[in-house]
Formats: sequence, C-alpha cells, structure tokens
Amino acid sequence: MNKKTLGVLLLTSPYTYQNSETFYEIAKAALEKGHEVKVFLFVDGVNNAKLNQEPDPERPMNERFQELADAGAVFQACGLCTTARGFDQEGADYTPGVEVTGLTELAEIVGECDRFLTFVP
Amino acid sequence: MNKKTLGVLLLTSPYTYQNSETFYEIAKAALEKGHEVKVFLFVDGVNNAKLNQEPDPERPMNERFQELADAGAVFQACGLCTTARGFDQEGADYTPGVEVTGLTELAEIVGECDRFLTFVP
Amino acid sequence: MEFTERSVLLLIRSKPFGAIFNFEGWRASVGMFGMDHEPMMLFMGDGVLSILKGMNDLPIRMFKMTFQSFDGRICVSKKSLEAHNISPDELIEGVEVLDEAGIGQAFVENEIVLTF
Amino acid sequence: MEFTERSVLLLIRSKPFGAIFNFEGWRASVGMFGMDHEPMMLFMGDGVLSILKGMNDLPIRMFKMTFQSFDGRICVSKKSLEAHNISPDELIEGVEVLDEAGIGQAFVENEIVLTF
Amino acid sequence: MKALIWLSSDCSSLEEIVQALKSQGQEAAILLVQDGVFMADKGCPHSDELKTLKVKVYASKKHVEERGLGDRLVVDVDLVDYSRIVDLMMDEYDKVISL
Amino acid sequence: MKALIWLSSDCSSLEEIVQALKSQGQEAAILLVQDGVFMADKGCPHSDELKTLKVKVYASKKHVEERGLGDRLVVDVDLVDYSRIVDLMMDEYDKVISL
Repeated sequence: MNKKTLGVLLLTSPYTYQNSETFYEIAKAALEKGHEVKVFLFVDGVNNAKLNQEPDPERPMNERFQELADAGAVFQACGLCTTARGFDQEGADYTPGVEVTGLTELAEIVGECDRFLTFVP
Repeated sequence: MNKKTLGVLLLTSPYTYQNSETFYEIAKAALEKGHEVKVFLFVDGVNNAKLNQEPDPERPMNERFQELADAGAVFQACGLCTTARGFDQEGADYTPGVEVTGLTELAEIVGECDRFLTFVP
Repeated sequence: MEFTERSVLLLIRSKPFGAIFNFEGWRASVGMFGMDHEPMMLFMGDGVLSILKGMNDLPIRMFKMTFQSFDGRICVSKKSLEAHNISPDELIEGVEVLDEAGIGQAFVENEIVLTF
Repeated sequence: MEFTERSVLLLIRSKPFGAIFNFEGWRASVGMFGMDHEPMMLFMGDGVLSILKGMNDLPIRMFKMTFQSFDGRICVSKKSLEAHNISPDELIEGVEVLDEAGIGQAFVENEIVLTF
Repeated sequence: MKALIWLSSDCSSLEEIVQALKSQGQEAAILLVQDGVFMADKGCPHSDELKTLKVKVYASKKHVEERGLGDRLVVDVDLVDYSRIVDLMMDEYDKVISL
Repeated sequence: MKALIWLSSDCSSLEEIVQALKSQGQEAAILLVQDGVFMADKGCPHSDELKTLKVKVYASKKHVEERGLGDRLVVDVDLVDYSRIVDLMMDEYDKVISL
C-alpha cells in the first residue's frame, strides 16, 4: 500500500472526552503502517499537550504525545486557543515537539494530507 | 426575601462553553442580592480557574473569578481533576481564592446550600 | 446556612465512555457519603446505557462497590428503559426500576439534585 | 505529500453560542485562505440555526466579512432548513441553498472535509 | 414543593420528569437558558411537547435575543433577565433540577 | 470516489449525506466509533435508518465491547480494530467525512 499522510483536527480535552484515546490509537496504528500523521490542536484540543498531566496508568497523555512525536507525528497548537486558556504562547507548557502556531499551519496540513479526520465533541 | 445559599457545580471549560458566562452572571446577580454562592469546579470545570487566561475583553475569566471571590463567593476545585490536567495541586495555577480540595468539600457545599445548580455540558 | 445531612439525587443522563461525565457522576455519588448524606442515583434518558450488565465497568467498579456497601439506592426510569429497549434482566445487580410515581417521589424526597 | 491547493469543505453542524465550535468553524474557514485553498462552508443539521439573519453575529462578523470578501461560498442544506422550519429569507445575505444533488456535489468536489 | 427545571441543552426526559412531578401533586416550571431556548423555536421537533405540558415556561432574554429567535418562538414564554432568574431559583421556586 | 463516514456521536444529517452521495453515483460506507456505536443498538431510534440506507457499516470492536452492546446490535456491522480502521481510512476509501 502507498504511504500516505493523515491530517487530524482534535477539538476536545483529554480525560474528559474519549476522542483523545481514539486519536492516540489511530495515530499510533497509522505511524506503524508507515503513514505520516500531522495534528492540529484546536479549541479545547490544545489541553491535550499540557505538561505534567498526572500519569493515570490508563491514560498517560504526556507519554503518549511524546511517543507519537518520537515516531514522527507533527503537532501544531492554535496560538489564540493556547493564550486564551492561559498557556505559554511559546509552548513552554506543552510536550516537547508541540509547536504553537496558527490557522495558517492548519491550512498547511490540509494541503499536505491525503485524508483528514476531525475529532468533534 | 431571605438570604440563601446557592451551590453550583461547574463541569465545563471556559471559552468553549457558554456555561462559564452564564455562571458568572448568575453568581454576580445572586451575590448582589445578598445570597451566598459556593462553587465546586469539577471535570473540565477546573480549567475556569487557570491563571493567565488572555484577557479577552468580552470574557476576562480571571477578573471575573477574582471579582466573584472578592464579593464573597467560595470556590473549590476537585483535586484529582486538577492534577490529571497538569495543574498544581496546591492551587498555584489558579486564581487566588480557589482552593484545591476534593469531593468531601462538594458534599459540604451540598449540605450548606438552599438551592443547587449544575452546569452540564 | 448551617450544614445539614441530606438526601441527594444524582441524576445521570449521559452516555458512558464517549465523555467522562457519566463516570464522574458515580464518583460524586460516593463523595456524598463523606459528609453522611444519603445519595440516590437515578438513571434516565441515555444514562440507562451505562448500567448494562455487559458493560466494562472497570472505570466505575470501585465507586459502584463503595456506593452499594453504604446501601446507596441505584434507580432507573422504567420509561427510559423501555425507550431504549432494555429489559430489566440486562441490568447490573441491585437496580430498582421506578415507575412514574417512583420518579416523582425521587424528585420530591431528595432535597438537592446533581446532574451528570 | 507535497503541498496542494485544495477545495475544502467546512461542515458546520453545531448550534451557535452554547459551545464555541460553530464560531471556531468560521475562524478555521478564513484560515484556509492563508494557504490559497478554496474553502466552502456548508451548514447542515443544527448548524442552520447559526445563519439566521436575526442572530447577533458579533462573534463571527469579521470572519464572515473576510470569508465573503474572498468569494468563499456559504451553502446550506435545503432539507436541513425545512427540518428546522426556516425559510430562505430568514437567512443572512449570500447563502446558497443546496438540494440533494448540490449536497452530493459538495462532498464529491471538496477533497478535504473539516467538521465543526 | 415547586420545582424549577433549568434546561440548558438536552430536553430528553423533560416531559417524563414534569409528568412524574405532577403525579405527586407537585408544581413544575421550566426555565430555558443557553441552547435550551431552541426548544421553544418553531423549528424544534420538541416545541409541541413543551406546549402540551401546560406548565409555566421562562426563557433567558439574552439567550433568545442573541440567537435571533425573537420572532420564531412558538411557545408562550416569559423572557427573564439574570436578576429575575436568581429570584426564580432562590425565592419563587423551592428546588432546581438541572437538565 | 468512495467516502467513509466516521460517526462518533451525533447521527443527524447522516441519512441526507449518504443519499446525496448516492445521487451523484458515489459509494459511501459508515464507520461507527465511540458513542457512535450506540446507533446500531436495538434501543436506538435511528437504527432502522442505518438498516434502510443499505450501505456497508463498520463498527469499532473496542467501543462496542466496552459498552456491552455485543448482543444488542440490530444492524449488520463488521467489527474492526484500530489497524483495520487505519486501512479503511487510508487505503480502502478515498475520503473521510467526520460526523
């Protein structure tokens, strides 16, 4: 099969919505198959990247983001959503590898992917 | 009219859900009428107390929480929800006046209020 | 006002798993015992989908055991069960099925209602 | 893959005000022009409640003006309008009403779909 | 006991709760807030339910107006501001049921 | 063009989108994930809609099982794991529509 790129828009918070779990499993499986994964964190989706989330053994969000980033996933977080929620606009509150950018970068992902998936609330 | 106590359970994030706006307006009006207001922040509700939220002129969450606290509103935030989301368990990430506690304190509010309102998603 | 021990209704209307509110309702219900309230859980609407016997109850098992060990009442609306085509024998152990009068009493007798 | 300029469908299904997803969909649609995509907004289901002329459009006014200044298409499902008892003259200016074929074409012609 | 039902979004079980309260001789009223106000809109499939319940219905003025529903309401509602909402909750009714 | 409709929660407009795609001679399939799997449950008022659409329906095995719906499904679904879901999205279908 051809290697392709999956674009993802994640709109919801971790712990609260199952989307974060499903996103992780889908992204992991896609990366294992050699696909690229490019993720834009938008609205409450930016909360997924917050550092120091308690390592719930079932849902260690920080480790999962790190694992996906190490496997090549690209993460961008909406800057306005980030500052509105009180997080550092340089990304200091986020897992390394998550870049705080803007909607132009979402548009870039849209132009660089073969398939696009939105995790709605 | 008798002065009474309003207990509030806030379950949702600021900016993302209108609940936070409505909560503020209701709490302010209740305090102005001489009622007491006791609030428990639960699930994504704990995000409302986060410091350094950008002062959106329409929705300055930090100022609003401070204003309500100054007017006598009592705020408790669920400790497990707080640490799960990567916030300081001593409350250092939160507006002064918001105490990080647990469900026993929710039960206390339930025992001390005349009316109780849940802001559901 | 002065602290009062109360009967408290935990009204659970949300589906399980997709969002955590349903499970957090279980956790809040157990919290009520911390101040000697008498909590009652009432499942209505889509909330009835969270007391199916076949559901993986790992996220709430400890809360459920604790709740039942304190003799907390777990109730469900008969009408909501029917609307979801669920027969009572598909439910977890220890659930009381309430008819219209029972639902009415639940809202009358419990002084405080928390909704999840 | 290499960057490609695309036609992009912004599918808006959420109600306005109660949660911000609807308004953020407008913001995202404008963002598509930043990379010269050709975005189209399509309101379906409860999303149609957000293009009523009488709505306070302050939260999205700038996005709407920008979107229209770039000649972005704002479309709505005829069927969803009817289901919500909304007549086309109750809508904001510049909305195209799409029948079944039009909806089908929207999903065929736009390569990427973003949902709010 | 007079119960005020705070309805902010999902109207499922509303009818059942109102009828159950009535079966016990209790009075219920409904307060529509936020997206709950759409329930009184002429396009809502549940607006008839609201009419046939024959209970007092209040609706948040701000939330009706910002959504542009002023001319579209098909249920007879009392439009109320936040101050009045607080009085309804704290003084005029004995219990709040949040849906 | 073969479209895969990712349905995670709200099934409104699903039927309309499937019929609209068919009207253009396009193929559509539905993938139920998370709370979307409840749509195939025998208690869901929309399960008939899913049956009459006569399209291929996949459902996330994990999400069906954790909800305890194994014996309650009334729609003929293919239960799929995450690996298969990725293959469906990336290879077997040309476009994903998220609902």
